[in-house]
Amino acid sequence: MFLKEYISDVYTGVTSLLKGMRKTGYYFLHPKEIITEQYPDNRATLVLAERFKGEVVMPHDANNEHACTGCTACEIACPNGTIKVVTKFDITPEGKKKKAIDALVYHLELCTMCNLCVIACPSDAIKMVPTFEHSVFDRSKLTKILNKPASKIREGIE
Amino acid sequence: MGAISLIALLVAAIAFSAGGILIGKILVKGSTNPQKGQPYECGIPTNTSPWHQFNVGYYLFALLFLIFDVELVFLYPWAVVVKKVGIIALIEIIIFIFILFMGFLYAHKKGALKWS
Amino acid sequence: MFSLEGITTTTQNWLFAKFDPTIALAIECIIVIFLAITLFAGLGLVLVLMERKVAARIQIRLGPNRVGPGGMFQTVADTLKLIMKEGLTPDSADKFLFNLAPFIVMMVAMLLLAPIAFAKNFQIWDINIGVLYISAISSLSVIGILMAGWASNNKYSLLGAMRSGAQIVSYELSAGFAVLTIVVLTGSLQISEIIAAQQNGWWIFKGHIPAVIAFVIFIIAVTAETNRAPFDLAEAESELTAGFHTEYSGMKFALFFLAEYINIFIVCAIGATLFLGGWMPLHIGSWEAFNNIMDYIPSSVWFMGKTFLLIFVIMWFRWTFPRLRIDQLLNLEWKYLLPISLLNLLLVAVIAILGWHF
Amino acid sequence: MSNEEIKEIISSTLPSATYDETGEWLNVIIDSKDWKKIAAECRNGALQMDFLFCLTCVDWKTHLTMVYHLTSTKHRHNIVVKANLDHAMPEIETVCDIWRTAEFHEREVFEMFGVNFLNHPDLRKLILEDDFKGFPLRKDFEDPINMIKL
Amino acid sequence: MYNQTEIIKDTTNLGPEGELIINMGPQHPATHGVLHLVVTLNGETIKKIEPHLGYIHRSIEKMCESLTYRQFIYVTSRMDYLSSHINNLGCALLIEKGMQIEVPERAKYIRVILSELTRIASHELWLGAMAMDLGAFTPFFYTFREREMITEIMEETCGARLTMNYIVPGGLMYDIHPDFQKKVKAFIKQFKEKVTEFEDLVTNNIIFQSRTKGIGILSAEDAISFGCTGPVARASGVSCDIRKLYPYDVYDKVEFDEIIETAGDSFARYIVRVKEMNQSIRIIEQLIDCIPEGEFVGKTKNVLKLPKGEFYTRVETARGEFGVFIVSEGGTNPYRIKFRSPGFSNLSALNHMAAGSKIGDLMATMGTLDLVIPDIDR
Amino acid sequence: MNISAIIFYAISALILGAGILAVTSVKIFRSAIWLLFSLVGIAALYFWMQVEFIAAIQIVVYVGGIVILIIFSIFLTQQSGKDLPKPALSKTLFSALAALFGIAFTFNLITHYGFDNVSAAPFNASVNEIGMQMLSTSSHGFILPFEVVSMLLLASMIGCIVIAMKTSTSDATPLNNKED
Amino acid sequence: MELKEKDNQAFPGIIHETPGGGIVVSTFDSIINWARSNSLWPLSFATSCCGIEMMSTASAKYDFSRFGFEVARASPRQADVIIIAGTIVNKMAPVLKRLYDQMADPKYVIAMGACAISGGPFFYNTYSVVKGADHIIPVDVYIPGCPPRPEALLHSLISLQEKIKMGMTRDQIRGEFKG
Amino acid sequence: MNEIPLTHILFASTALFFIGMYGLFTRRNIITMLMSIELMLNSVNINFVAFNKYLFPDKLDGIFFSLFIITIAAAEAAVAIAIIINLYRSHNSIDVDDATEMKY
Ligand code: SF4
Ligand code: SF4
Ligand code: SF4
Repeated sequence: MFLKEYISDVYTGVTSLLKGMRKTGYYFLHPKEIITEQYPDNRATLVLAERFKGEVVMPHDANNEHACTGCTACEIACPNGTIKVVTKFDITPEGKKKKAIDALVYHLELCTMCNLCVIACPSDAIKMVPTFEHSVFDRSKLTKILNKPASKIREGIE
Repeated sequence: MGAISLIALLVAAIAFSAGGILIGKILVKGSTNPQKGQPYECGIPTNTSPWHQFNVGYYLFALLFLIFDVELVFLYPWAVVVKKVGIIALIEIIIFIFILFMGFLYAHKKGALKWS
Repeated sequence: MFSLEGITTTTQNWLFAKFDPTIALAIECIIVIFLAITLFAGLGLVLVLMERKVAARIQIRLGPNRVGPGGMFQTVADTLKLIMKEGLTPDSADKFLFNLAPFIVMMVAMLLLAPIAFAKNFQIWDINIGVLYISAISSLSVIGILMAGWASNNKYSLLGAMRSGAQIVSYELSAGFAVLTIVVLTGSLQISEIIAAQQNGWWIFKGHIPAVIAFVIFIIAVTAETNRAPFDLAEAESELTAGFHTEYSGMKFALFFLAEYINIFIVCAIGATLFLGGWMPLHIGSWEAFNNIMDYIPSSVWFMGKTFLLIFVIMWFRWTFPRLRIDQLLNLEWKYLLPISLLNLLLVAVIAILGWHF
Repeated sequence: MSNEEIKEIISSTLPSATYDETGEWLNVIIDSKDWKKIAAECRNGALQMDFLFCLTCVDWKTHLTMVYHLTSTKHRHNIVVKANLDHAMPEIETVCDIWRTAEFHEREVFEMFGVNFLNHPDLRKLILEDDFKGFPLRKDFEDPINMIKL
Repeated sequence: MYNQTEIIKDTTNLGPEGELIINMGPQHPATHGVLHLVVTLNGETIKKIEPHLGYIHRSIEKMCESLTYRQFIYVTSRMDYLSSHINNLGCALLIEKGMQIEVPERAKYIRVILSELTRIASHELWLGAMAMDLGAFTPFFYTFREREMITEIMEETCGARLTMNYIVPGGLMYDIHPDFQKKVKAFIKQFKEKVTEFEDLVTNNIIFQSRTKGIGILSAEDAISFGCTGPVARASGVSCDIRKLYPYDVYDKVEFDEIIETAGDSFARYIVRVKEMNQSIRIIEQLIDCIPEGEFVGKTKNVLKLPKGEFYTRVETARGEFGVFIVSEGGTNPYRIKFRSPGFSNLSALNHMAAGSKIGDLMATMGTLDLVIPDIDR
Repeated sequence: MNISAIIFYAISALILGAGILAVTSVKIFRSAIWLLFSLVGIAALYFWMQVEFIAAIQIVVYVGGIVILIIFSIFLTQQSGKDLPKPALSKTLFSALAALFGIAFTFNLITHYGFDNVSAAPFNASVNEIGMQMLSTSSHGFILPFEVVSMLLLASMIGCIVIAMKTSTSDATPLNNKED
Repeated sequence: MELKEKDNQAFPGIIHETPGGGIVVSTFDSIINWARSNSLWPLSFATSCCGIEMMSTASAKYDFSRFGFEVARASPRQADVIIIAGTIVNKMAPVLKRLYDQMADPKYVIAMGACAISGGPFFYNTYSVVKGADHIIPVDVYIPGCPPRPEALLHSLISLQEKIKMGMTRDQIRGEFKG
Repeated sequence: MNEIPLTHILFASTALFFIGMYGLFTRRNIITMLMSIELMLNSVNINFVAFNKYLFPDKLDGIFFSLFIITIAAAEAAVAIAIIINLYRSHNSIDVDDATEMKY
């Protein structure tokens, strides 16, 4: 019967639409469902997963010492040449020449946060930290030297 | 206030739009480059204009619309007086609408209301 | 809470008492111009912000809340920026029509303001063919869109314009029939009389089922006529990148944007006037006390309340439904809305003649 | 079907085909001229190899090798067909009338390796710019401007 | 570097009477990413669609030839970034197969759980994006609410939200986070509550149905002939789930159904994906409580050398069969590497599916194909 | 010379100017737009004459319907960007002369006749009146034409469908080119 | 430039939190800059992975409509800022240039992710990747990361707001300003 | 408004009529000719209304005539355009010079 299915068409269509409107209407009436985190205002309370790979840093302890031996394992491990290890030779008290890093250059703009360098590092001298506010107006600001000026290699790391 | 208000409204519209556009024109000087004037097409250059013959699949609907539009026009005076005239008006309009409904059903049967 | 009742009459009397008619008329014109422009600007700001807030609430977001208290100045900032943005005109476009189109759209929106009763005795021109006038003028708006679409000389624009041409044109019919039902019940086209007829109850209550059906059809039709989702094929984001105003930028684009919202306001105002009694407070038969309490609320508040309710419903549609396809859209009109509203009209006629409505 | 059966079916159509079973699947090494014949046989014959799930090319600096991975959605057996092409002017019959997916894959191989597929409906560049020079996936490809060696 | 003269050549030309040739993409809201379709229109009807690829061709296959076997894994998570974990898994599996590395059970379980989580995340995103193509904006936000939970889990365990590089040959990079299981259970709970929303909002919606039912039909034969895999092929009734046919890791231990629809239209594709999400939940529920203790990475040499020969592995990503084909000369990096990406084959069927329908249908068809362009261009 | 007179001359200027442009413009789309303006001007003239009903009808039917239809048909049949062929100069001259002569002739007729018997009786063309008379079955009623109109519309509708559908079967929208 | 230093001590966006939501009503310019910085409409332009993170920035959790960015325009004529989210390859470069050229002034560019900044993972041994989007169009703000988290994108947007708000002469407003 | 004499309105309508006629003579393109015809019809309408208003204010016949004229014009336009499009589909042109010798 043509008329019957015509009416039933109208009926089913309208009801299905009303169902959808009920859903959205529910959310409109329940502000507690809002899940927005207001980023710049919640900076104080914002906690990131400690594993989040934001950038590579080289931890320095109180008397400005790091654990990097300049073995360039990270440079080799890095898939896209983000790390350049510049080594120098300095004289140990015993008078022996000893290899140490002059600068560990790290191009943040190239890094893909793949963590391979950290894994490769034999002496855990570098690690990933969950920072993300790196926006800059000038690309050259993104090239960093990880070891602090005048920092020395910690004793007892070969 | 009478029909004069329409003119006032027209003036208002023109003043509003023109004012806005002019401020922009005066204060903003845009950079120019050869690309800027070309039509936008998802970033792909185009040298063909849409101004060639273009197949409007739904002109048939426009035809039918015109007919029904005229019918609508005749219904307005009827609607105003139907309460006063009473049952006669009803009969007349039922005839009127019935005849046109025939046409509507015909169109439906011929599939004129289906898409292309 | 102030009420606009009588303001117009007093001012008019005062003016005509003070000056000679021509000057008074001129002054009135200037007042009207001023009011209209402020109304436009105000409505634009409010409606756009409302749209974004409603969308945010439905989409479990916060929405604009950083510019000004609660994001109140967000749209102000947008407007300023749009004014201060460069207005491009493509080289290959038909420059004259391209620049004319926004004006047309604005004029149409503006002209539609004339017969709307914002409050008791607060109406620019109580034209005697009120609703017919409205449906006539609103059928002009499609011209602006077609012009813009063709003059842009851009394929997306042309497609969008064609679509909205077919769409607006068809949905005018069912909108007209829905309006006619009320005309039948009232026996007049004049806005003021239509409102007066709802003194003892709004048509949507008095008119039984047919009035409700007409109301639903009206809402659907005007949603389509104003190119709102789910009928926004004219500027279907995902199909034709921005539809008929793809090539517009800066203030010209802002005018289209504004006109869209003004049209929404106007059609909702019409809907409120025809079906929900305009500024008429909610009166129920013979409950004197209740009616008196209702009368304390100023009429402008009633009008605005009803209008914004309808506007909210239309926004609710937009943020719930997917978009129709052009042929489905035309099907909906010609297969469902048109026959139903035709029969509905006859039904109403019977009711009106037999006087079954209270 | 076991590799043996596959082998004899193929040998019955093409005696010259040689086999190599060191890899995971049966490899059929054929001469590039016979490819069309084998392909039709594999697709429509008893093997029912209706699913060409990988089509690529390898550049051994001396020659190119087309590699077709075929499987059958009916019998669930896979074979790998290989055909060696001349490095100077590689040519092979297209199979995009047998497996329609081959059309795009062959276009890709065409621009990446310069293999010329005979009777291909439209053998144009699919991925690279139209004015791109050279065949990037060949071993001897050099692009001093864009390609920075690590 | 790029002056005006280098603007690429015009791809459109004046068609015959009544035909309009439109470029969709590279920058187009509906072609997620940078697909470029040259669509020949007759009025509103599509006559022909010609995809132009390569706007995100990053020459991954070439650069992998100069990366070591440890390094090249991370690149694959940039191809099909929505199922990056599964891509990594495929490469790792190949290396393990080639070098007979023993992978500890624990690692296998975790890999599978993460893969399924990735699949759900991908389908959630697809659902939102497709609804957006059809003009419904709100579902996008609801799907992302659940997806965010997954990305949080990923972030906590793998250290990245999207392109996690968590798998190393022989196991995992590091052990899972202590409250991994807790979080996953919480996610499953919420997901089961919220998935019904889409019944009301999308699945049963009359507009949505009328826009997807009978649109972009792909028959089973065509699906096979076009090499389609994944949900696209399964919606046409082709059984092609790698997890069933060639089980890897612990997929043979868990029980789940391969969703098969026969209609082959956009709606079937939609249904298949929605049901697949539930199956993934089922798999996770079976595994999450019985992750065995033990090592998370097997014993591997420091420098990996794949023996001479050719290797092929396939895994089931969210889009279908992802194959890795490596030709090794026995060195530390592959001699030739070829990624068989599901999207490439699925796209080749687009013209066949969409020709003759309306522009609006193109959106529905493309949306349900669930294309990821970098996966196609590589 | 008061406001309404000014308005009248402005409106007529709009009508005539737009009309002239409509028949002379070389871009067909533009001439359609000019035609539209001319029609709107005529509607305004009706407004000015206080026959609002006819004015509204004018807009609804002509602007809302016919012009849209004309624009659609332009897109269907024209290269709307292309300029129309210029008519031959001789032809232009001839037509212009003919038109001018006709104008002069009629003007002179009108001015001589003068229409001095203008009756100042109030004129009431409210929709109510129109409706009453349209539906009245009396000798002055228009009920017969009213019903005939419906027949006319029916006929034209069927005519349109028959003519249009005749080719729209062989219409250039093939749904069967799945193979390519 | 000195902005970066300011970044380091004070977080961008906190600085202008004066009552009234950071409206700095000093001169005409600053009003205009306030308006522009607060209604940056992005062009929906995402090429790869970073685009997904851009989507999640739009999603309900980190909802960038709070800043008024949600009006993503599909047409460059109406957009104010391109967020280059993803790799730019040689075939895409002219398209990007075109889109940028077709935008109406003033226009700003954000390079999101390692790829957009410098080619990132695809810097070495690739024949088709543009080594940094700023070879093609001027870039205002760079966000490192692969992909950057949504918060990072928000941070960069706020930095861009800062850049617009502070010291730009009338001429710079008129669109000669290049990042 | 009565100080506008009827003749001025008639002048306007006459001018419009002959403008339409001019268009009808010069244009060779059926659609533009159709436009010209519409103009002429409108000028006639103006006359009807004007006469009715000025000369016989007590009757409404002029109004009704213009009403029916508009109706007929609509029907005529609809059919005409259907024919035009059909014509175009059959012989790829709607130029009268080509259309004249075609037996339709
Ligand atoms: S994280 Fe990866 S890309 Fe970044 S420096 Fe380490 S190894 Fe290189
Ligand atoms: S960081 Fe580690 S790996 Fe890199 S040079 Fe220093 S010690 Fe070696
Ligand atoms: S930066 Fe990383 S995440 Fe972003 S597009 Fe490039 S590879 Fe993808």
